[in-house]
Amino acid sequence: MCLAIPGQIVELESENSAKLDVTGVRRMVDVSLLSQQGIQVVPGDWVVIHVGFAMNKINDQEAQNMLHELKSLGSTSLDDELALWDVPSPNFEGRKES
Amino acid sequence: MCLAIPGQIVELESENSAKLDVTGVRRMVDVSLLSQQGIQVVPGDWVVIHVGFAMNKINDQEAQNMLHELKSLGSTSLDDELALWDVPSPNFEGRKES
Amino acid sequence: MKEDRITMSHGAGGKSSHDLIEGLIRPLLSNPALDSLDDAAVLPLATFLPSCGEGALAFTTDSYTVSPVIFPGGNIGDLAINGTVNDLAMAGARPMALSAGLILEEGVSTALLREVLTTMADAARRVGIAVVTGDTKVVPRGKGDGIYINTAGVGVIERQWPMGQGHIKPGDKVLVSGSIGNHGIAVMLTREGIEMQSPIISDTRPLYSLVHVLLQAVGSGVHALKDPTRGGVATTLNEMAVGSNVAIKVFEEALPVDAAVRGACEILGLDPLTIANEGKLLAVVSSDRVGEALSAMRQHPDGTQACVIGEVQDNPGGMVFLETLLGGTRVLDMLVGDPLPRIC
Amino acid sequence: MKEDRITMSHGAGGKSSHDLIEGLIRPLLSNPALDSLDDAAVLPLATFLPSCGEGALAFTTDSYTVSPVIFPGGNIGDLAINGTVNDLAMAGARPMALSAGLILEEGVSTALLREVLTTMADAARRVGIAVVTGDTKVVPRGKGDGIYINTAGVGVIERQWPMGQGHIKPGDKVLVSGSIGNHGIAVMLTREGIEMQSPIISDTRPLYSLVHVLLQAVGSGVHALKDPTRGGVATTLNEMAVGSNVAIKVFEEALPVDAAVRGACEILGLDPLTIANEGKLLAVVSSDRVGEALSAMRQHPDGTQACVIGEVQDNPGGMVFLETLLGGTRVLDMLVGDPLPRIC
Amino acid sequence: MKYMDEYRDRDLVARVCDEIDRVSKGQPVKIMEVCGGHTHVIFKYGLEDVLPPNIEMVHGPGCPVCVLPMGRIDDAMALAQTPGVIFTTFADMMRVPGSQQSLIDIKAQGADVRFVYSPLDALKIAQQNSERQVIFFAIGFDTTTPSTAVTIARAQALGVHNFKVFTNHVMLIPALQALLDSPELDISGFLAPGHVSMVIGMNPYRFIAQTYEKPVVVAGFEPLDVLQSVLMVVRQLSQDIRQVENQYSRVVSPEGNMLAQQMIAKTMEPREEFEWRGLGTIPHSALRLRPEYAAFDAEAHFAIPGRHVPDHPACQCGSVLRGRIKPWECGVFGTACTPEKPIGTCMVSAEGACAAYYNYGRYSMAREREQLVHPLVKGDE
Amino acid sequence: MKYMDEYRDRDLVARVCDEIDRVSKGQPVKIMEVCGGHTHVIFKYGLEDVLPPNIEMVHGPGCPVCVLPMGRIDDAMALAQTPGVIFTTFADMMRVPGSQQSLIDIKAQGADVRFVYSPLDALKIAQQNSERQVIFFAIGFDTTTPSTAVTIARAQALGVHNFKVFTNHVMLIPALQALLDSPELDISGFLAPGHVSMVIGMNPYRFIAQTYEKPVVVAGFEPLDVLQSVLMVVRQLSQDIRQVENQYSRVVSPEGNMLAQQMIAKTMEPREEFEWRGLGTIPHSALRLRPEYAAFDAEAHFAIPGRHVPDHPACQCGSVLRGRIKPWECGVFGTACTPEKPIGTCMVSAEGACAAYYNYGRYSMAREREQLVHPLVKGDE
Ligand code: SF4
Ligand code: SF4
Ligand SMILES: [Mg+2]
Ligand SMILES: [Mg+2]
Ligand SMILES: [Mg+2]
Ligand SMILES: [Mg+2]
Ligand SMILES: [Mg+2]
Ligand SMILES: [Mg+2]
Ligand SMILES: [Mg+2]
Ligand SMILES: [Mg+2]
Ligand SMILES: [Mg+2]
Ligand SMILES: [Mg+2]
Repeated sequence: MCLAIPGQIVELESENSAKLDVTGVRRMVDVSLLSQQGIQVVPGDWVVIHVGFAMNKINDQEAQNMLHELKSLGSTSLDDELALWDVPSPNFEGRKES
Repeated sequence: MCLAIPGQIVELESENSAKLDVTGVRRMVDVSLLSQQGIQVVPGDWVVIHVGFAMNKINDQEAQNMLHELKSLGSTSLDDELALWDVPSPNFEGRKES
Repeated sequence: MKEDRITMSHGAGGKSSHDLIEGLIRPLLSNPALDSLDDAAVLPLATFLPSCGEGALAFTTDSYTVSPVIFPGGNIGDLAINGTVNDLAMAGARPMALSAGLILEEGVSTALLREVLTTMADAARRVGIAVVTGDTKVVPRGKGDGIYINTAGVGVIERQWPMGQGHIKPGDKVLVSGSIGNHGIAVMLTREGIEMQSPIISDTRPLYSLVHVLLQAVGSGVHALKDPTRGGVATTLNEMAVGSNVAIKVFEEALPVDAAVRGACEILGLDPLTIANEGKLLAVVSSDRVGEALSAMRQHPDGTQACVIGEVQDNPGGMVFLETLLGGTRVLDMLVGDPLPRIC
Repeated sequence: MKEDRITMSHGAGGKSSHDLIEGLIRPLLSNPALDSLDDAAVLPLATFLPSCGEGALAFTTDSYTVSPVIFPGGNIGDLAINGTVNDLAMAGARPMALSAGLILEEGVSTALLREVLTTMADAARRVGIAVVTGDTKVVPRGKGDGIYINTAGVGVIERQWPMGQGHIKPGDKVLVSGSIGNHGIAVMLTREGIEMQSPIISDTRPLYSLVHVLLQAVGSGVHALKDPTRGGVATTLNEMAVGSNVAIKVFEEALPVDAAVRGACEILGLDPLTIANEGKLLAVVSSDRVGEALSAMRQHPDGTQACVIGEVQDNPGGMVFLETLLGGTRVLDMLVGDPLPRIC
Repeated sequence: MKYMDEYRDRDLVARVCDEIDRVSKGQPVKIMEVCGGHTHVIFKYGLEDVLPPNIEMVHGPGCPVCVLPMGRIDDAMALAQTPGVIFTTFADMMRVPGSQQSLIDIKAQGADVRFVYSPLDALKIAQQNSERQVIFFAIGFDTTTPSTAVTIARAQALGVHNFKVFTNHVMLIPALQALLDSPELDISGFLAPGHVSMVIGMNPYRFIAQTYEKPVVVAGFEPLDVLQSVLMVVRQLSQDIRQVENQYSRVVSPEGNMLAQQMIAKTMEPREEFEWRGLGTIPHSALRLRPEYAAFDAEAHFAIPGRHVPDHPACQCGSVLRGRIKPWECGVFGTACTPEKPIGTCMVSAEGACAAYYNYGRYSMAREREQLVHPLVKGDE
Repeated sequence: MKYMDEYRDRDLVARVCDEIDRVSKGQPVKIMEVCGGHTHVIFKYGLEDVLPPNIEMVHGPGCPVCVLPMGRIDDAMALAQTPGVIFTTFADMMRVPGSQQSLIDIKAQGADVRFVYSPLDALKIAQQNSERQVIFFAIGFDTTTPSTAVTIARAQALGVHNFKVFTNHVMLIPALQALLDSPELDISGFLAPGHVSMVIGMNPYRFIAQTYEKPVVVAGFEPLDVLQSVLMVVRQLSQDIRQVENQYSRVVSPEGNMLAQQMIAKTMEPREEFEWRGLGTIPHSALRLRPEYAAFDAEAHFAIPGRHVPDHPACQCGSVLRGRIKPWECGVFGTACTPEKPIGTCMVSAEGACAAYYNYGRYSMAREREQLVHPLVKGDE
């Protein structure tokens, strides 16, 4: 359920509305579910879009961490693996806790 | 102005409404402008139709009189002609004067 | 083409259609075959394959958008077969194969489509022709009208003399194969806002067989054939008069019009000469061959009422006129606008 | 054909279109040329005129109902020329002449019509083909959508080997001439309720010249050509698999899809394999001639991205399957319904 | 067809024409057929070719389509373009140009304009579309007015409150009066319209014979009706008699259709004045709905622009309508003024004098004025 | 494409699968991907072919299109057929059959049904058609609900009073609870839907690990996301750990989108119960508009039939959804029940387990059960 895909903000039209780009395809999206809780959205940001709404920003650090885990597979000992399981609880940068 | 043509009543649907025939083409027409002043419309009657309304019955006697005049042209003396001018004032049969 | 927008008149086959074609379409797409504006294009077979030698391919198309789809005497299915077969026949071509492009409106019933296709198949069978290629599109509701059909047709021309609306000569006689106005009036009487009952049925029918007997009988005595569809006999004769720069004189007295069609035209203020036919042809025949032409046509079931309705004169070029019932004369123009009922 | 009414799905080129054609249209109008369901009917010229000897006429039709009439990269005018030229080309035929049937909606602007006809004329000129016969109908507002165009085309086939969706053999390779999905996505992104901007333009173009170089290079090594229009590559391959009772295996990795088309498909939940193309062809080529075929196509401006996307196997007959990017395998079915955006 | 074919007999036509010739003795006579229906018949059958050359028919203003001023057409289009409205009209009005465009143009642009054969059909559309306002564009002379009157009364009886009428009915007699009062009138006698007369009867014409001393013959619409009526006018002239005669007695009674007159009087009342295209403003010459029927009056329910559009300065319709010039003597005839783009009223409908010459008369006209054949035939088509 | 292509790497896929194989040691493991989006990815990429054979994916009820009961679809169609209404919907719903027909059928019959990409597009249509009622067919799990909530709040702020919402939003957690409570459940662990989780966060899943003692991994939607999540479940099993892990941490935070949660709470409240197709009635599992937003509530403004349509007796969706049988083991699979004419919920949308097998899986299934190839391939097409 819930087709949602990553896209990059290219332009802010208003506090609630921004132009999003997905490999050259552009559409206005509503960013109020981020901006209205103080999460700044600026051009260059990557967000996840569902039915025309930006639902969350994408945390690139987390993305790299998980990919790194995948890439380390088969090249680490079981102990290393066990350490990897202990995923740090996500702490999104720039997110206002409210 | 005022395209109006002769047609024959073939069927009465109600006091105000009748089926009219013009050489096989049939349509419902409103006969209230006759029936509501006591001029009976019955199947077989010829009427003049304009925009879906029967406007008057056709007086066949008058029709024959005028045609007869035409046919007598050139075959009558001037005196005959003068007599012919004196057209009797129309007295439609079956028409209720009101 | 002065108008900013297309109106119904531009599709009615008369003067506005002519303006649209001459003022916009033909100049943009111009080429000799199209420019002749005959019922079918004539393409020498040798241009396809040198080995073919003499003989030509006839190629034509028409779209059918009749509303209602089913009308007294036929439906859009046989209309689409017969109409295109007839345009081939008017070129003197033997019909060989048809294409069919269906444009269906979302929501049209499968039963209606089946009925139309069945009629189409029957009509094709009657002519001995097959629909060899097809296409189906569906358009959203409100972007179509049930069923539209385009057919294109190819046929082969073996005759060796020129024929067409550019080949009419002064002295020729104009023949019609039967009564006029039946198709257009049959359809119009079913329309919303008119709603008349009548015994009138469409004359839709294939004319190749009639053309065949005519050509057998008279050969090069036939100078032009044309089916007086949209715009009626008046428009078709005007196209011929312009195409050959001759005058055509029509005798009102000679026009075959069924009583009910006349009656409907009187009620609606229409002229049968501007009403569409789908199973009649106009033949322009050399005056010395008229007798043979008439007797050949009258022996054919689709030409029993064939008669002479006019003659070709040399002056004034490009005009059609009518000798009225009473001996007066008037211009007989193309249809102007769409034939709509009048009250005055 | 189970449904009582026609829906948009029946025109989308996928399974429902197939059901409509196989369940209703083809059986009623059945004849050998139509039954082959190839892009164009093939009619031996000798049946027209015995003197023609070998060689055949190709005959095809398509109606164009694209909305909007003008879309990124083209309009209905060049689409109508190119599409029919391409169906002739897919039969290996040299296009000779086109017909055009316009169905105009009352109120459409003359300027739009002029633009479309100008594009149409340019497209015809580019292919060196003429619109030799035409027809124009006007339908009331709300019974059309601006401009619909039907074109039919005739062409001549000189090749001497059988070719078509019934002539594919196990071991053959499937080639595509370039990136897929561009036309359908370019049009879809303009639709109300989607409204996305993108650099994607329709790939509408004539393919005869590309076919010509391919046939020159490989001749009878070409077993089938088909343009993956409505229903996309997936549907077209399924038609081929059924037509020859073979299996076709497609390599997802090999599929050329432009980045923006991929992006749009991800946003809308669509599969580029079911999206329409108007300037691409699928060629099924004998495996020993693939190298020559590819190099010939790649030297042509309309085939620079040509590549092998699949291969023909003998089992299971009538099926297409896909080896996924990750090495998994799945069935690749025809388009079901109309390609509509998904949210889940 | 009964009551039609009898009146299209070629022999009888010849006989009447001979008689007209004999009675008129070659004296020039100008007879105005007031009614466009007569004009139509004269051209359709080529009657000018069979009439003796001394008889000249002058084509009057009797076409309700032609006389409606452009401003009213513009008003109709404003109504038709009101969102949600279904605008119903006789098909005759569809192509008549307003100052910018016609109903057929705005229909093409999306207005819901539908033609009807009868006002009752418009009422039916209103019953079938109860959530929408359905306006009927009521036009016509006294012949047509009763049908609108009956339809309004029926709408009231049935409670069809979404039905509205945009009333443009005009009356023949005030228009004739205005014409007769114009100083340049050059007419010997009149054919009165048979179908108007079947409603209003014959009495309303008496003032023409009595005050203006012109013969009047109420005429039917078949060729022989028209020719016999011409003969009757000519006879009056030759006998120096001035009276109202009834050639169309098979249909017209002296008193007319009294119920029809009552229905008009019940639902409508005269406007103070009304503009006629080509004739100017004429007092008490048109009708509006009575206040009791305001519920059905489009003019009471919708904002109507009511803009006045003056006649074109080049227009010579007034002179054509008064018999002063022939249509082709107007400077713009057949060039700037054609049925497809009329400048003046006489070119608007097929019944207008100029349109009739343009559509039907070019050949006979060409015989009169040979040099005009080619420009006209080729025209600007 | 960033954040997509990285997760479609064939080498990495092979490595994860090897690791799953190594860690799971050939033990049979049944993992339910709750979400139809995961089901779609599994079939689209053929992941069952690359996973070790001991790993069986069970396809859960997480498709809002599939779980909506027929009665609600019938209700939607009744709304869409209300004269004057514009009915807007995600295109996904267009072909979903009600008891008699689908939205696409009634659209073909004349209902004004339009698809939108976003609820904001429906609101725009309402603004552009102020004289008509515009209804938005709101469906979806927790991911989609906030967009409806924001749109309603915006409609109120802008005063778009012709905008109405037919609310069918459902909540994942109560459905999972109901599934976990069913006695025949045969599942070793769960992949939780990443996009629902980006709204609700991770805490709501803790009861599954704690009370039902099943591993839960919040999973993304690329192939490597799914496989990595499977690995994480398998590792928990092999280590005998039960916890809620977050594979999709690039998008999902533990607390979710708090504003989204607030917007839902502000505009909607739980229904006492709601029927789920295939799962039966589940208490507090769906949302309706709060009375404060009644002005925008289609259920408050239109008469809604509310007829209950029972699941088909032959339907075995419950067993499929609980992992008891494979789709093709249902007696009607591929014969009476096809995506074109589904009998049960799992065949309704492309995300349903049975539909996925039917559309994508026939070849791999054929390999498992050779004798079925032909009837299925030829089917009843
Ligand atoms: S030509 Fe035109 S402007 Fe001149 S009198 Fe006739 S209608 Fe009037
Ligand atoms: S085949 Fe149909 S009825 Fe059977 S479990 Fe699947 S969806 Fe349900
Ligand atoms: Mg023709
Ligand atoms: Mg044709
Ligand atoms: Mg034709
Ligand atoms: Mg096609
Ligand atoms: Mg329709
Ligand atoms: Mg093709
Ligand atoms: Mg084709
Ligand atoms: Mg094609
Ligand atoms: Mg044509
Ligand atoms: Mg439109």
